[in-house]
Amino acid sequence: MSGYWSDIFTGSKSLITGLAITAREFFKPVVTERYPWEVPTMTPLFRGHIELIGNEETGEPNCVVCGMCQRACPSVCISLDGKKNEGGKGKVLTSYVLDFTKCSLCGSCVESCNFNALRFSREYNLASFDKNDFIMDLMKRLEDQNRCKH
Amino acid sequence: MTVPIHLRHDETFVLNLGPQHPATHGVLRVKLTMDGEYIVKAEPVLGYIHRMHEKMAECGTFAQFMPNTARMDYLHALAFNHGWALVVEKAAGIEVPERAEYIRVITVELNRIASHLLWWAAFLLDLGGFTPLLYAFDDREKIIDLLERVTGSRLTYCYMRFGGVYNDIDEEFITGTRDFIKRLRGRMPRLYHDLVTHNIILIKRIKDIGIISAEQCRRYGATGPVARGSGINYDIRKNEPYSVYPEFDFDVPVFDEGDSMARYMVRMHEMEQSMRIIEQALDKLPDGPVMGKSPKVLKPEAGYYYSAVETARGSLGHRLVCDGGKNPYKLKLRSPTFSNLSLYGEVAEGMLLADALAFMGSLDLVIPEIDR
Amino acid sequence: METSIWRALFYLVGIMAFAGLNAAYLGWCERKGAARIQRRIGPCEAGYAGLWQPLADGLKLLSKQLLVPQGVDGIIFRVAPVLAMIPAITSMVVIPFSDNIGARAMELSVLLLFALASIGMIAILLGGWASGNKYAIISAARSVSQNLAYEIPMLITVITVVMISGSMNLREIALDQQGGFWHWNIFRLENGHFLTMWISFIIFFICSVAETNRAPFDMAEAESELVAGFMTEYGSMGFGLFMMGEYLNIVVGACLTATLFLGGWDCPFGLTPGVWWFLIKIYILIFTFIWIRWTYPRTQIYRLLNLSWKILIPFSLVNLLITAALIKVF
Amino acid sequence: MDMREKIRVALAELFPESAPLVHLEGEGDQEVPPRESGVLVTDFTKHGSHLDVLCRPDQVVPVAHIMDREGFFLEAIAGVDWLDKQQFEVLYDYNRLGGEHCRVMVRTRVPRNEPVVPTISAIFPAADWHERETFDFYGIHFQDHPNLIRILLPEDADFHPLCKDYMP
Repeated sequence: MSGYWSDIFTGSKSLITGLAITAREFFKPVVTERYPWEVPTMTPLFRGHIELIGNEETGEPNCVVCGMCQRACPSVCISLDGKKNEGGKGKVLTSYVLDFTKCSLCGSCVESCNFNALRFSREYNLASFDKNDFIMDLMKRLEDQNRCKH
Repeated sequence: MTVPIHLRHDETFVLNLGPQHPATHGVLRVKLTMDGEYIVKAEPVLGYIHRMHEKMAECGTFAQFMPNTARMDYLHALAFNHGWALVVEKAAGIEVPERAEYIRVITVELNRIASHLLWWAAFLLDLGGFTPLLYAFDDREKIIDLLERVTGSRLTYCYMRFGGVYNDIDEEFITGTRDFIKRLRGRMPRLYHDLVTHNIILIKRIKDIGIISAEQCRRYGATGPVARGSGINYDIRKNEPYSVYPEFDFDVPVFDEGDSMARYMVRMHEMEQSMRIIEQALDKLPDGPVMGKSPKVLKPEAGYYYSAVETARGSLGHRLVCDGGKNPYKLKLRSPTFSNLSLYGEVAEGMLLADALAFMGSLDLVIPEIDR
Repeated sequence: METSIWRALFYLVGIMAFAGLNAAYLGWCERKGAARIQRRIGPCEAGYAGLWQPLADGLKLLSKQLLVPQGVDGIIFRVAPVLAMIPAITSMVVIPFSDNIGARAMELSVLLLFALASIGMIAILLGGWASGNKYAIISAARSVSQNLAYEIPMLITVITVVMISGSMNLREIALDQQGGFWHWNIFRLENGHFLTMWISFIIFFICSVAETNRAPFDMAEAESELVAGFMTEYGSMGFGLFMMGEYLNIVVGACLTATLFLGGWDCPFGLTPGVWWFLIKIYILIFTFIWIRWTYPRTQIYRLLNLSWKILIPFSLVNLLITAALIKVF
Repeated sequence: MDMREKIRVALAELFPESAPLVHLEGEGDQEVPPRESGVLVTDFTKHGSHLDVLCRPDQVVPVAHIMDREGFFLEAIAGVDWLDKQQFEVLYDYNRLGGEHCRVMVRTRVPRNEPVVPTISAIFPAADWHERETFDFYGIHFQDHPNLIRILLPEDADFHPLCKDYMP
């Protein structure tokens, strides 16, 4: 019987405490960020899809077609191709296609690159009705970026 | 509440709880044979989000499996990262710099708090309380922001590397973490305990519900908060110390009741212990590199390797079999909730549907980790 | 009493408008209130502060197909949502909003209200049963045992009020409490009724939360256990009617509480009484409903029955005896 | 000592015919000669288990009984497909919940064309699901298992994906 009364008293007390807490929260300011209107700052390490880094002066990709990124990728989403560099030594990149539909943004490719040729982009507004939009030609992207720069 | 009720096995119906059901946190399906609202037999049916991670591990190199680890237990992804890094480091004999070990511990413990916060939120949602969910998410958001700062991702981290971590932490992370701990400690007593833990409705709802005995834990291999809520003082961080855990002073909360309330209390106390670990780690954080020497191509010698870490849900074991090649020959993931869930059928028998769901919530299930 | 057709029309339109507005905008209030408690914003895109949101939701529900799944009991399945809505609106006929606003003042209006409330429960039972869904049937069974358990203490507390006021007419009961808060049944000074009536009020309030199937007693809906309970198979306006019925039940419950215990349209400190006082009281009560819902977790069906049979019913019976004694002594 | 020694002795009794114990330490502690059965003490820091027990399939149940008696719990059951030896291997990981720390790995090998291992689910209910999983992935048949059906793969699957010769 003592449990009966103590249940009623401690129970009512806990219920009233609960109401007091929610009442206090009611009058506090909201914490929601209204996303499309308020954009939070992006961390420096943000991982968008990868993109090629161009040479500071020429704008040509830094890539030497060593294929390390392709081998490091766990999901086989990078396919690249190069041809022999006429005149110079090594190879030049002719195509670099990223299948973003398979990418898990693990960053293995960026880490494996020894020639400062890859980085994460800062794209986050990626939405499309067409799956093919996510098979990205990164060479074209680099050219567009170069054009914007000039 | 244990109601001495005579279950009628002849007049039953089958209730399919899931794979789409609000309380199963994903795609768990439980085939319930019911007599009215009483459960005669409960039989979890798994595999709705099975992705065969073990085959993926065999098909790629050791490093290529790292992103997969985060996709099993998406709530405590860093512990899965850590477990995989540990077993490969063990097999390949890779040394980890001390600073990297400390950073690992800090991030894993932060992630553990985030996982427990989400469990708390989801558990309250199972019990029909929606407001606590938002309070917990408010706090969890702060952790996710902090972790995003160092790891670059918000949920499925790929942060650990064999021989260290991917990125060093900065001053802003350290002050942010200290602020967060202060904030959570300030909010804990009111928004968590006064509002929920001491609430008579919650106490009546989960006390004496789903009692698991210590012997049942042993027979079913239950670990983590489930075992600790049944009076078993077993925490891999203490019993089988790995990384730099022996250097920290923390307690393992153990409750003897074995009911849902005990498991609830274990997790609530664990958050405090994790905060203690983080504080000590931040105080002692040594300088140095965060990445040790690690061969480009890993070829551990042939043999059998096992390593366990304590995730938010229990003991995660990686059983690795190597044949000397650059791919794992065999990887078996001993996921904690797989074993924890296997005792569900035995314990849920004779329970009311609503109690069985409260009990299920208290087990803290993460389905992708069960199904792998 | 005047019985011209204009009066009937006026009240018909008035009650329908009051009911419709409440059904639509209580949903908005609930969402906004919940959002503020959880430190969110709530609806904010549709119009100023999301004020068009209920209309948008209503239009969406209206434009959806009325789906009658295979294997359900067609007629009952269609009738149940309507049955949930009608008694709630009908109840408003006997509610005295103020001294001179009130469609009908019947002698047994308290009894009528309870009779209508039971029909609402039958609607849930029928809806759950006709759905042929196991979750819905469990929910229907729960809701019946819950309503049975809570009507008893509720009626007993109402008897105390009826004994004090000496009438079962809501208007008479309200008139009996005019002249400041010390005349209200809950704080009634004369005969020392304030000693017990506040307990009656609390019991009545808990029971009305349970009667309207609101959290923490939303056993019938219990979205994390029974998906959506009796509403699982309902879509479009069938679901909409159930929701509106639920909100109207809350309004009726608040009106009844205000009339029985809080002096109806009386001003607490002797100013001019009027309909606004009544509205203020019922909206405060409704806000308390919302506040409670977003504070507590759901209870469990046997806890709920325990609460009723072990705590509320004994307390209300003792209260009844004391009240009777007080009336007899003084 | 202790638990490890006690378990080692208890388990060694099951293998009277096996060669005397080879106590290997440090590096290169691979099974040097191909063993038929026996108990091996392994380096915990390197391999993560204290004892490595290789037994015949019919000894799995007695081993499990010893483990149960000594208060161990079953962590996991794993299968390994040794395609070149035409063998399946079943690995049982035992561990203790608290107390003195002792991890035991029990292995048994069965021919690939007739993979039958007795079940230990009657001793450790935890084995129930793990055995079902191993059956699911490798097609290893656990004799007398009460409910040996697929657990993670769909019930109508007709393949065992972790076999080394399976490629989707």
